[in-house]
Amino acid sequence: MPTFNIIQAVNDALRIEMRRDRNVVVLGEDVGKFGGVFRATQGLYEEFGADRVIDTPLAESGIIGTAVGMALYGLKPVPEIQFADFIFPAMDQIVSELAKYRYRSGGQWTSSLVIRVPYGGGIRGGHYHSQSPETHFIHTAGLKVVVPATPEDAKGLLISAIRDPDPVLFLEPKRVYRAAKGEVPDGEYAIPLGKAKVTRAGHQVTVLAWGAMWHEADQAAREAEQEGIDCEVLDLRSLQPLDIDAVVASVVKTGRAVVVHEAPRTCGFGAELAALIQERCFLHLEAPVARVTGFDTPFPYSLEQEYLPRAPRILRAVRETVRY
Amino acid sequence: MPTFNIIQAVNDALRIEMRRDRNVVVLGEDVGKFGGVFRATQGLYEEFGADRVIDTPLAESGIIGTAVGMALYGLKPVPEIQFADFIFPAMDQIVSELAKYRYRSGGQWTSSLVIRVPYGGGIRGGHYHSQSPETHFIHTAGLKVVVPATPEDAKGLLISAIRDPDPVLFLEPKRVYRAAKGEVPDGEYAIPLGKAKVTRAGHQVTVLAWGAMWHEADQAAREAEQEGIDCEVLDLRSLQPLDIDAVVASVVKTGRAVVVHEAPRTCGFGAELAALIQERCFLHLEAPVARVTGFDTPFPYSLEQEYLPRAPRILRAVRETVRY
Amino acid sequence: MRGESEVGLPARRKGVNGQPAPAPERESTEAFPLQQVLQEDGSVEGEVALSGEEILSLYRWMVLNRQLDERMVAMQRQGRINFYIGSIGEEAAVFGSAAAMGPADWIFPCYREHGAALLRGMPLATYVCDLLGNAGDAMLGHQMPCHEAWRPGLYASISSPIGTQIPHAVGAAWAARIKGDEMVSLAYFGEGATSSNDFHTGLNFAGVHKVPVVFLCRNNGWAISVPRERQTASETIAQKALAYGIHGERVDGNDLLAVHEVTRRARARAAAGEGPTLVECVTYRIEGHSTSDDPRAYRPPEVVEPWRKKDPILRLKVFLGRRGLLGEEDDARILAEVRETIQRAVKEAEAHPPKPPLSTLFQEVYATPLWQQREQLEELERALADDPRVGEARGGRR
Amino acid sequence: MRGESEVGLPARRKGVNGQPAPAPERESTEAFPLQQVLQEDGSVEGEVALSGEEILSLYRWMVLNRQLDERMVAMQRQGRINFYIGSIGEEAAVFGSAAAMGPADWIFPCYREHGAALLRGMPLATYVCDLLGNAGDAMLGHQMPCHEAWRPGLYASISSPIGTQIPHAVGAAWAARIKGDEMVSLAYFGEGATSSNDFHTGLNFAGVHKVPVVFLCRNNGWAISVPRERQTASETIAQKALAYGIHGERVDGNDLLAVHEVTRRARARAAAGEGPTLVECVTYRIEGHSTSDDPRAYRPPEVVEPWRKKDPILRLKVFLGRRGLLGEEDDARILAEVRETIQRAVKEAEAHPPKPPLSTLFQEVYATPLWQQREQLEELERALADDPRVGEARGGRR
Ligand SMILES: Cc1ncc(C[n+]2csc(CCOP(=O)(O)OP(=O)(O)O)c2C)c(N)n1
Ligand SMILES: Cc1ncc(C[n+]2csc(CCOP(=O)(O)OP(=O)(O)O)c2C)c(N)n1
Ligand SMILES: [Mg+2]
Ligand SMILES: [Mg+2]
Repeated sequence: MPTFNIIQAVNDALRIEMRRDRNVVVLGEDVGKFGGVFRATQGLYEEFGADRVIDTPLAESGIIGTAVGMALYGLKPVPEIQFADFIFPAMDQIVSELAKYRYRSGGQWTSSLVIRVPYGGGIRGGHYHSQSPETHFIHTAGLKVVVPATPEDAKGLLISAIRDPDPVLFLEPKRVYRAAKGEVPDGEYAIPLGKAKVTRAGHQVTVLAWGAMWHEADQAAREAEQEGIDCEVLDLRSLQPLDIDAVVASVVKTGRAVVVHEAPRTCGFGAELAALIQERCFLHLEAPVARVTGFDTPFPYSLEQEYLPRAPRILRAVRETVRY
Repeated sequence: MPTFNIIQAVNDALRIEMRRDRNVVVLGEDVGKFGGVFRATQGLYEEFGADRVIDTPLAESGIIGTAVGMALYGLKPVPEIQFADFIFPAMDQIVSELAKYRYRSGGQWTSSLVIRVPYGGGIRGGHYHSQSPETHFIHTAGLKVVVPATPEDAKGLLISAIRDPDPVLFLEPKRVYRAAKGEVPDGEYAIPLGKAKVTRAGHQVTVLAWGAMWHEADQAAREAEQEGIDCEVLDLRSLQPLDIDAVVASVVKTGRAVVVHEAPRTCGFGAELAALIQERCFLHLEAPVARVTGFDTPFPYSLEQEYLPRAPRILRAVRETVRY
Repeated sequence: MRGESEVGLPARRKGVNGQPAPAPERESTEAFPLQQVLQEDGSVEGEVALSGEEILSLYRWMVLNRQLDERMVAMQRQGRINFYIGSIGEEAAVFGSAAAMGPADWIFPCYREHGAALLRGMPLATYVCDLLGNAGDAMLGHQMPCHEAWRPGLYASISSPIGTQIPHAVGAAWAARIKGDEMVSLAYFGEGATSSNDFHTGLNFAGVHKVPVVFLCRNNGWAISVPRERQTASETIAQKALAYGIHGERVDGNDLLAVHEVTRRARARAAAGEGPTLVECVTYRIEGHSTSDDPRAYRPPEVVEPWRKKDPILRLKVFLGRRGLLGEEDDARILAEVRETIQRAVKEAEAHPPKPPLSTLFQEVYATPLWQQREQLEELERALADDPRVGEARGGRR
Repeated sequence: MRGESEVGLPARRKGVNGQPAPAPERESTEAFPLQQVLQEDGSVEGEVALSGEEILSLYRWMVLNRQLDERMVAMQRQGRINFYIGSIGEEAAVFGSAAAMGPADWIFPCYREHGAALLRGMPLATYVCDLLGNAGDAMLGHQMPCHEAWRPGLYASISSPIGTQIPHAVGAAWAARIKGDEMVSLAYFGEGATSSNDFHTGLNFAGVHKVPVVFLCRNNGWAISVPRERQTASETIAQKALAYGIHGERVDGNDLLAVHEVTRRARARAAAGEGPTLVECVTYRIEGHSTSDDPRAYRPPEVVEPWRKKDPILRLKVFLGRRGLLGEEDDARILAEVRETIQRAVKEAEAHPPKPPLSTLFQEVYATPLWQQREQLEELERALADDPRVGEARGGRR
């Protein structure tokens, strides 16, 4: 098995799916000859040509709007939004059109595609190259939202997303695009959407995380172990559908939960997880569900390390939750 | 004191503020001669002229984008988005520009304005004339979100919003635009943003609601009383800033809470309220915080009465929470 | 600002000491004259491509559409449907263009082109079921009236947000070319939609990639209360094509034959790989925007009068009369037949139960419902079982 | 498709039996010729409005801007700043236009017009502090490098999303007119931005309401890796003005004098109530998009060569030499002086503490922090007190 970083894993998944299915096309800004500003589509233009690897004009609304039309006709577009921060010009096409097309036509028409979106902070990008907008899309019925944390998951989840009948937002953790390396199985394999992964078994407290922050949660759990605190860590991988059974099973066992995400706290997905956990595990809870998150401000530039909910802050919350 | 419905109260507030401050201008689709499709700006064009009551071309992004520029120059624009469902084309201008302008310039520039947005279901409008998008804006740091439930609050809160130094989304409950009538004080008065109103005192369970659903919560509380259940009802009025002290004080007293909103449940503001309550009232809670909300689907047409979290469903949740 | 002196191309060639750019208005009237075939008196200029039968059949469709709109507005007044939006006076723009497309071509409608859905075979009763949102509604009661979709007729789904269908039309035609199919898509929208983000990106993407699509703008003079001149300062809508390096055509939208010919030609160019065309159909919204609108609040009735004389159906009737293709009694028979057809369709539609089943609330959100939807359906069923009011409307709140 | 036969206006007047609309390309080259004053050999065609001193002073600014960009790129390579985006080769488009505006006019920049901020009095050291994001940063370390704002110079705040400043420029100028002030705003953007939603709505709103604004497009041929011809099919950017009923001008963007004259005229028209103008400055991005970009991945170095010869600074230097306004030694002195100025500014900027205080994280989100921000600051201060790693970057994750 080769060792890939996340970019290579994404690139491999795209190539495999494009070879398998002539209907899969890639479009976006700079995704063609250049191979994307993060090089995730590198080599695809050379192999599949300008018809299937399309450089578009500078308009996210046009990228998603035309992709919706392509999907209606039967293609499987995989548009790339260069940075999650630039997805907002396409918000109307995503929320009003992509998410509702099947529903509003009573199932006569479907528009299924996968929007690849590098997201998150930690690359010195300031607030327009660092945001984590998952809440907007999880709150929009009709969409699925997937976030891999490792190369192996990035490949297997992207393949599943491309084969899924529903529209999927595929959020790629650019902070660990190159830093996260790992062995990735050759050829095609699909990791089902909606299945969380218990990456560390424990009995004292459940730590829920995804994407780049899963690496921080894992780090915090290792440090907690030194202090004799035994964490169970879940990488949710898919936020919609959410693996509610895995979450409930773990919290029923530990009686405590800490949720971690980069997005601002207020109305972040951590709020939904806390609400679900207290609804379903109320009598098992020995402490409030704690949220370790980005702050309720735009994403900063100079102090981004202070802003990000990294291991030291997660560890604090773990301690407080266990001692509660 | 005259008896007004919410539309008349909004109209009165706009007229008062436009007379008081020459910098206040209104713009949007059909707001001029026509007075707005809901007639909320009726008569303003005649009194203040085409310079201050502006019919714009059909582009929400342009309405908000130009309003941001007007605000930078020192005007106080009060743009109207015809239906909340049509705010998404302006999402980039709201999230990337309006919300971040002060922050990103280190406070050198500010862009403060009030976006008036008729929202919510119950008028047979289907999913493009019924949505409640508050979550998107509460999650966006830099914005305030206000939702009146009565004519008196509509006038007093809109006046405060117009005088506020920060950008405000002012969500108007169109389901009760005309149905909710009440006495409204003459002349100017301001109701501070961020103060909830205890509309019914009780000790067994706290019901949190706002906008059109506050009327349903109030109705449910009356019915509960018949069954001997004593509800405390809070009209939050302002979702950002949230009157956290009022919420905590009430739940600490009752030990139980039911949150009501029209928006889909997942990542709705009810999730944030549930998360905050269990964080701050954990040892006082005798039952999980219940959520009575719209379903995780687009807003329907034919079955909208079934979709809306009206009194009968709220009453069920109240009973279950009290009996838990 | 619009003076002759300002054109001065020679001066301009001399560089910056020359005069400003020529006023676009002067450009456009020359470059985009209003194209007509059927004169307002019913006479014809230039040859006619359509056969007599074809024209007669389209005439019949236009009459049916007109009768349908009037009947549905009446039903709305009676409270039998909640909302209606018609195309009275714009029938030539709709049928002339839809009829000029090929059977494999896709149609991306706005909300005034139900005529095209019917022309493409949507049963009238099915259309009425959509208006009623009842158990027979192909949209499962998910959308408000006049937001029909009809896949068998390659007629896409209508959404309320203005302009959003434009990039979809581009994407579909682009996909067809990628797959090697000959398909040209037709996108309908009003002149108000030309202000939308999606008009801009749709036409720009189509221009760059020479996508085979026909953009058909019904310039009916109004966007609810906003008149055409406050929608854009360009003298014609057609000239907006220049911004995207595509073809532009301006045609009398109340002239069925001209609309058909211009659309046919645009389609042919698209199919031949010559790229998209923006067709401006100059017509008029004689009625209110919809049954929710009262135009008296913003426009004096007089301004509408001249347009009533330009009625596309009357004009076609005179033409058909002159050609001996339609006598008064034929016309009366057509009228009687279409009324009868509509009558039957309404009856058939109203025979369905008034509401779709509860489960439809959660259908077609995803290919298969997620646990949230399954739980919420059970929750709702329990609530409804305990308290029937869960499903009842209440007074004062509608 | 572009053949003579296709123009045939007479045929078109005959109606639909005529030929398609004239190819826009043929329109535009005639209507929008490239305007020049300073020829590439340094000679001049037509008169020059600016005085010798004014031109010399702008030359000095352009040299400073060029030196600054080169120095900052070097500092980025050294890891002293994280990112930089310069305007090498586009100095004439920036300074020629900014200098043509009045002192009360507002500037709405994209990210390559820092030259305009400096011209408007932003201290060079303050600019460098923004690049460093240190304690001296007027933006409080909130934004990444090259996103400066400078209110004293009526220079608005830069955001990364492309095109968003365009409607702001329209709104500000519109507000000024409402308040009765004479203010014309200048909006800068690249040709890639013409594809954005905000370009469309900004120009359309300005056209309808005749807002006094100058839209200045730096058409530098590239949007990162996407060449001009794949951005839009219109032959010129200037002709997009026709879609909005506004004036359009096309000028050699490497010709300081032509850019200045065309902008001055556009500003005068706007101030006179004649509405907005879209000015296309034809220039070229000879470097990479930014320090994060490597153009070799998508464009062969050769294509850049012809443009190096068109260098706006060289051209101006030859002109000034011919007019006897600048000798080699003067030029050498200017070069030495600006380098010295930059040196001093960098030194002054780097003297500030490398990070702004923790409290800046929560400043200027709202006029006064909400309880969430106050709580979160305390939370962070406690965390940092217990564990210094909370504020430290970690290897491998950057
Ligand atoms: C994005 C959006 N904003 C506002 C509306 C409200 N609205 C519905 S129709 C309409 C006018 C459309 O005018 P036009 O495009 O000319 O079409 P017409 O109704 O004249 O056929 C408006 C503003 C909407 N549906 N979508
Ligand atoms: C909405 C949005 N999408 C994508 C980007 C990424 N991006 C940054 S600059 C750029 C190219 C801009 O090209 P142009 O407008 O021609 O300006 P230039 O850099 O050539 O001066 C792109 C695509 C962005 N900043 N904003
Ligand atoms: Mg119209
Ligand atoms: Mg460029």
